Amino acid sequence: MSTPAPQAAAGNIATFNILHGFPEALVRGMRSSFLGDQDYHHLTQCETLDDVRLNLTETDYGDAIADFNAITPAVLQKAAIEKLVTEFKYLRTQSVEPLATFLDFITYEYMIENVMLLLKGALSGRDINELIEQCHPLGMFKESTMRSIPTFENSARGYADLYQTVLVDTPVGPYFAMFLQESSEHQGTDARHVLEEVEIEIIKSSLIKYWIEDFYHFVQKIGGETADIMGELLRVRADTNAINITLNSFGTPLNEPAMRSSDRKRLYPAVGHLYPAGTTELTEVSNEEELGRVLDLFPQYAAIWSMHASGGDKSIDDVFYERDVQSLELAFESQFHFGVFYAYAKLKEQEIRNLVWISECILQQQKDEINKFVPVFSFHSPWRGSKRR
Amino acid sequence: MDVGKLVAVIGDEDTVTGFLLAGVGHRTAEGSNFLIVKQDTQLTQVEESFQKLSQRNDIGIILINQHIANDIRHVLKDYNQTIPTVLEIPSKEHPYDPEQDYIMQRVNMFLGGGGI
Amino acid sequence: MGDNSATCSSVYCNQGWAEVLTHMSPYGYANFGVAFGLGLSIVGAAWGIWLTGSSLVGAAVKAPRIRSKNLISVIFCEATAIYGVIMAIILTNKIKEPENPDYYLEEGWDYNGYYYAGYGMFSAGLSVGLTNIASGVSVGIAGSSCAIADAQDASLFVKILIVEIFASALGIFGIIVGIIQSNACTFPIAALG
Amino acid sequence: MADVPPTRMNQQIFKGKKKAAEGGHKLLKKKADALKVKFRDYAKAIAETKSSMTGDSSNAFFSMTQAEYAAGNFKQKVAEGSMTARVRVGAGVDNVAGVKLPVFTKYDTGAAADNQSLGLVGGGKKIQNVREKFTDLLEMLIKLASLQTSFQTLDEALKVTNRRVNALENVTIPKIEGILGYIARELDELEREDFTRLKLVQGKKEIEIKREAAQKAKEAAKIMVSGQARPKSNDADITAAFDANDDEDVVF
Repeated sequence: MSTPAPQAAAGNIATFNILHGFPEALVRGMRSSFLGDQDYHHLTQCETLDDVRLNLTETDYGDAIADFNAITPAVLQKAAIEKLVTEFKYLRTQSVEPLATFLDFITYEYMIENVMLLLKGALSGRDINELIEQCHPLGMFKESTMRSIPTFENSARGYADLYQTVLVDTPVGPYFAMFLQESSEHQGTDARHVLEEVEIEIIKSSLIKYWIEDFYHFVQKIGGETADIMGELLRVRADTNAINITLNSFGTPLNEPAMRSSDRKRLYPAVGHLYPAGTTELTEVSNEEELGRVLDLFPQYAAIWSMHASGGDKSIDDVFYERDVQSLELAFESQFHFGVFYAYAKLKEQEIRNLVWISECILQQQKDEINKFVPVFSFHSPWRGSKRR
Repeated sequence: MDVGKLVAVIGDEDTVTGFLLAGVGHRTAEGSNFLIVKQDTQLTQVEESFQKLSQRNDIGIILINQHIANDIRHVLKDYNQTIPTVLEIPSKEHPYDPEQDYIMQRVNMFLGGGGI
Repeated sequence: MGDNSATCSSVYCNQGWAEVLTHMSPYGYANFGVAFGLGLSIVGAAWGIWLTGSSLVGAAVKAPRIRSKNLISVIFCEATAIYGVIMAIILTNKIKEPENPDYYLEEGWDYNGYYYAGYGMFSAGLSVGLTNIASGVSVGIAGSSCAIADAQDASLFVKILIVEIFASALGIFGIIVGIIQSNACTFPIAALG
Repeated sequence: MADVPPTRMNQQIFKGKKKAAEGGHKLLKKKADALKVKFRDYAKAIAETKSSMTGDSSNAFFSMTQAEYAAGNFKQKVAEGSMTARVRVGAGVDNVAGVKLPVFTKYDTGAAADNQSLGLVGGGKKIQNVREKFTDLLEMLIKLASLQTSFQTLDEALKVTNRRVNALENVTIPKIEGILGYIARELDELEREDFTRLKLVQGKKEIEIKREAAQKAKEAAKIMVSGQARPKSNDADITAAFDANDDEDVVF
């Protein structure tokens, strides 16, 4: 699949604002809605969820949770996501090409997730309304298409129909096509068998890989500042995926020698700092020690790996989150590019994770753990040192 | 009896997910051995599910969240079979309260009354 | 150019752009100077306002408090246009008709002063126009950043405003040089005595 | 009580019954004590396990929170698709003082885990941690389930045994004792009755004998005086003689 070129130029420093000044300023205005150090401090001091709610009413989340008398972490998460989606949709409606496509690209990630959820739910005969309710609201696509996914028959013909609907009607269709084509070339089986035999999580990882590659090529075609900043974000994302996939495959069938060079290798994105030399090395890795040796060759990941290998307080996921927040915050340091939109969505996601974490800790009385989150735009972040403005 | 009996779970999403990850889940064409009780799940649905699970003879233990057990206490009171055993467990949002557990009431009565 | 010469055989025909430019009247040059000076300044100002304005309204959605304060960025851009207008007025005032307008210029006409005034005013106009375009765009970019920064942190406003003032000063350089340039330009109104 | 004929035979039977009841009572009492000890053990174990369950389960739930933080929302994926139980419980039987107690034991079917590649692009380790924590919790719960079932069964058995002990102690044995007392009393009564009757008969007989002797002497004197009164005396003589003979026959 070739990534289509953007339909218009994003513009440089002097012309960017002509088309995208408004949405960019919007998203930067929204940046002020992030919870600050003070808010986090107050939240972590709460004793009950009611206190949390009270504290949140004074933040940007006030309206979102105003309708709930009592909150649970799940309710809070749902409300926060709804809020993010509303904001994102607003941005989307205010944007023109090529920003519009860029924003769509951000939603594809969630769309892939939703398609997989629907497919899996369909295989186990779940109720479609229930499934749609569980979908991530950012990855919604045409409802009629969503409804038609689980209605296919469990037969060769049904699978062909499904293939048609998923392929043709959704923006993530091309990724599916690529995945199915590659799988059938590889294993010589048809679409039905692929969908039946391959674990859903692996299909998802493959689709995400195509998505990252596609997205990366798209931002490169946009060029300029966007290509630099967004390109870096996606490269890092691709590397993170590759490392995580390798690390998490240990102890699963994916780590068997035969699978390593075929199935696992196919999950590594073909972009990023690790590609191609690093990913080639990763195919051979079979345990943590070997993985550490490979990552030692890449200074930026060696540091992260050493945090994991030392078995300290932080898990590798935490370290990656920290690194992500750091690089996403950097995107806000520069103007006249699209990276901020992606960074905004991702940082908000981190914030929602933080909120859920804090409320869960309060609910479960785990006060010792409550500070183990990664605050966004915090003055206490390690990469800011103790410098204050 | 070579296959052993199943462990059934009636609980909130976290509880059920956890035990499914631990490997108790069993879903066949006839149905599954777990029920996720959400905010909008009807009480009758829980009752029905409990009745069904308690009448299946391939189930040895029914784990049920205490707050859900409280909701269907009337059904549990009438339940007097030994197997499947109904075990009340804490849930994430509702810490365990021994006062409400029938078995614990018995235990406390015995230990308290009889003296240790 | 070659094509033009082939199709036009009259003596009044211009033999390409070079001839157009050399044959153009100093009055024409002077007025073009005014046009370029004003027009380019306004383009610069408009561009700047566009850059600033879009960011300003965008950022004001979430931070309404910035909207009046940041109008100053728009005013800075507007200043660029005003420089152009001032220059245009100065230049226009310098264009004077001959005392005895006729089809031909009088004997002993001050051709040196005449051409000097024409070219000088044209250049003065261009100086002002081009510097003001640059100034306008840079004020616009700074103003756009100013609005965004202010929305985020009010204490940044003054700091970025200084940057904006410097960007605006670029236009002033242009107008100063333009005025000096046009100072010596005086259209002769009668033949030299 | 009244339907038991107070005979010596019955007395013997009930004496046997009493002995048996007392023996049974002793045995049951012993059993009840044994059950009680066991029951107390179970109660203690349950109380302990239940209180430690609170800690373990909150650990398990917290590991879930950690995993969700790291891997995003994976919960809904777990409950999808068909699955086969990897963990089942085998039901064994334990025997305490003749009471059969069901015992559950965790039993791995060895089937491959579902959703193994969950959290592949992040958080896989944390999800692994959830698996372990919940497996531990499950093991404990299965133990607890055994305890609880045993507890209930024992409770039931103890109730039955206690009821029996009490029944023997408070109903059966007193009843037998009552019957025995009644029989003894009745027998004594009979004896005393016979004795009095004997005495009475003896006294009457003596009076009769005396009277007869007087009569005979009178008749002999009459016969000697005149022979006319002979038939009359003959009649009286017959009945008197009958009466005496009759009495004698029955009693002696």
